[in-house]
Amino acid sequence: MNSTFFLIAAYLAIWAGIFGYLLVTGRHQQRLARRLEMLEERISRTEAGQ
Amino acid sequence: MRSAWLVIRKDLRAELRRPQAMIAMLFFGFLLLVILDVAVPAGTEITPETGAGILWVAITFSSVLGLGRSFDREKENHCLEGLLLSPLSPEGLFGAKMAVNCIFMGLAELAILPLFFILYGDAFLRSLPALALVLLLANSGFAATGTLFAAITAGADRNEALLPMLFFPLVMPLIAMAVRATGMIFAGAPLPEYSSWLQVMAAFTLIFTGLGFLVSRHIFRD
Amino acid sequence: MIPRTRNPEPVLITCTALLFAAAVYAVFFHAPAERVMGLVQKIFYFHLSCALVAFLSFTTACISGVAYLVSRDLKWDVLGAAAVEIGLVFTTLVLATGMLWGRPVWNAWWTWDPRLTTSLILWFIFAAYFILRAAVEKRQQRAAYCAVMAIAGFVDVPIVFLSARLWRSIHPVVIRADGVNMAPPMLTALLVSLAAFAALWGVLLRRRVRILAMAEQIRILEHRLDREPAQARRARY
Amino acid sequence: MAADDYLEVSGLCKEYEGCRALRDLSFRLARGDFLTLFGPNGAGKSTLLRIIATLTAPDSGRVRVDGADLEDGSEEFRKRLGFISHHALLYDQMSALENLVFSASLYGVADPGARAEELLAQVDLQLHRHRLAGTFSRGMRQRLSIARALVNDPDLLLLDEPFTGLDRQAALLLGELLLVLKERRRTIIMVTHDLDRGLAMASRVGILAGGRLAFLEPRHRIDAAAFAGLYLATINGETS
Repeated sequence: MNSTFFLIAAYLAIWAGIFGYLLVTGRHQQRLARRLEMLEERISRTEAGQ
Repeated sequence: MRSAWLVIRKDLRAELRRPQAMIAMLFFGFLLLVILDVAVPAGTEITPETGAGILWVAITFSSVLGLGRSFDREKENHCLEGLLLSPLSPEGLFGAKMAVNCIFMGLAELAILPLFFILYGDAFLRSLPALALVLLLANSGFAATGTLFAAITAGADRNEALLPMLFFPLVMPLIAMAVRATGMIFAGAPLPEYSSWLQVMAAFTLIFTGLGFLVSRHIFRD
Repeated sequence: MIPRTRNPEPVLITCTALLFAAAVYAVFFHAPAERVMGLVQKIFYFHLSCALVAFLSFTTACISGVAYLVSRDLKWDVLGAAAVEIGLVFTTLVLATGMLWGRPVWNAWWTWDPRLTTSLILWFIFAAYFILRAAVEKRQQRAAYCAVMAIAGFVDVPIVFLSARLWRSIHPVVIRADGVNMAPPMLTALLVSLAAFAALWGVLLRRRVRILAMAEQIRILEHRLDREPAQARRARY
Repeated sequence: MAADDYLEVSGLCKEYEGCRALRDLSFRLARGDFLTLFGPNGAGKSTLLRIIATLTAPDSGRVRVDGADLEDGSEEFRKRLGFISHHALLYDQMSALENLVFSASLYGVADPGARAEELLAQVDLQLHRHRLAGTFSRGMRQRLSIARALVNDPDLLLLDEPFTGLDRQAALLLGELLLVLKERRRTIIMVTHDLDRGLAMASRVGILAGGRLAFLEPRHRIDAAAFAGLYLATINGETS
């Protein structure tokens, strides 16, 4: 029945949407966390250097 | 209230002297009416629904141009701060600008309607009084939402296309209801038949006028 | 400081995953296929769940908009932005699944069904929210404008739905799938998937808020770094 | 709050994009005080004036004028407020007279027409009363914006670096008008870099640096000659 094709397509769409969003936000979070640590470390170095 | 009336008078006099908003609205309204004629199969008498659709597309797009200009004069030399410094309350300023927009849209429609009847057949002429009611409701709804988001766009950096992007999705229901009601009016339906549409339009106008007054204090003060 | 210890998140994620597994089981194995439409009706469970998440998000955005205007505390702005983003993602899913479901049942990709039309217009409104967010620099002004947009968007929903329903009343009323009364197993499948998506929403919102807060923290640190060397130099001379 | 306090600012804080423009700023002014505030750019001077003028909302802290808190509604206060800033606040498409009549009626002045004429005379612009403000030269615009700011004969006048960029005639005129207001015991806060002009008219002198009021003394306790050195020292001390 071709309607199962649409069922599968719909579920794929939902999984793709959810996991895609989780993946993107996860990677984004790691990138920001690394950048935050690097910045804090530079701040503490300049404050110590003063 | 009195100072709000002063702002209205000031805007009308300045517009009379240099009609920036009115020219844009009329020119664009006429242009659209002519261009939309393409959507009508040549030589056939248009149905009421199509006629209503064409009329409202022309009115909506010309209104957006007028709404976009509502704070232009205040942005020259930061005159908006001059108004905020005066005893005029932000709510009063919002009300004044909304009234000015209503007047401008009304005037533009006064000019667009005759051209519409010329181009698309004056069979719809007999429905003028009922049409006036729909126009009034739609104008106030557009003015409430449009003034609110024109104030926001005035605050954001120069971006011509920002207002239509914010304005159209929100007024979509108002346009749909106006087109539906006008279609029925053109088809000669009596008032009770399309009164539910008018009620929804009235609800929209009340809600967004209220919202505009409530948040104006936050929008004008940074 | 941003609590970067991630202990609560894995627990939340595993619990959401479990709920999802239960939901998939309930939908595919527990609930019977619907007589009229057959298997394709199973899209409905997750379609409605996505709609629930979108609705939860836009309600949160509206509430945090009002809270920001009252308290002027930027944390509400961060919450609002996170909520709107999630709402937009799930509204897209609602539209996608709606069309995929409509195609076999009504052999048309798009029917002006009041709920779908409402989702579509909502999608435009909250896409415009992000366009507005990108157009304003000053944080406090941007927060106030976005708060107003979120409130206006949310307030518009009942009117959009009402007008879409009125708009349709001319067309012959098509039998609507969910109007069919739900067999008990179907209902449990629906409830489980709703719960799973609500849990997912919680996880996504928490994560998005932390990310936006981190980004803000980075901006402040960078700002201080730009000024730091100048003052350090002057003090030495 | 002492009986004769006209303006009381307490605990004002304001943060823009991560940097703190005002840090817990507090001071009091009696009626008729002329406070001059000096300070480097970005010290929060303009922010302070904009908060008092209710144009900007502070993050925290309060401003009380004549015993009334501005947060509970400032319409009465704004009736008695004057603000001269870098912006002319004039409508280019309206004539000088129309601009003044509009402002006068906005402030509820008894006879706007007469008041406008009187102000035009004071700023020596009667000949150009019907010319559009947009066609005015720089000097004439400055004089017209000074007239506009004084249209409601304000009790409290805020000036944000008023003398920068003024031509000779406008500067002389502004000096005279400020003296007149001082004699009428009006309260004035002037923010400026112009050390000698600022010291000449002030009854109290303050230095704002890094969002804090680093120095605030009555004028008679300040030695004008030594003030320049004191000013530089305070600024360097404050912001390191």
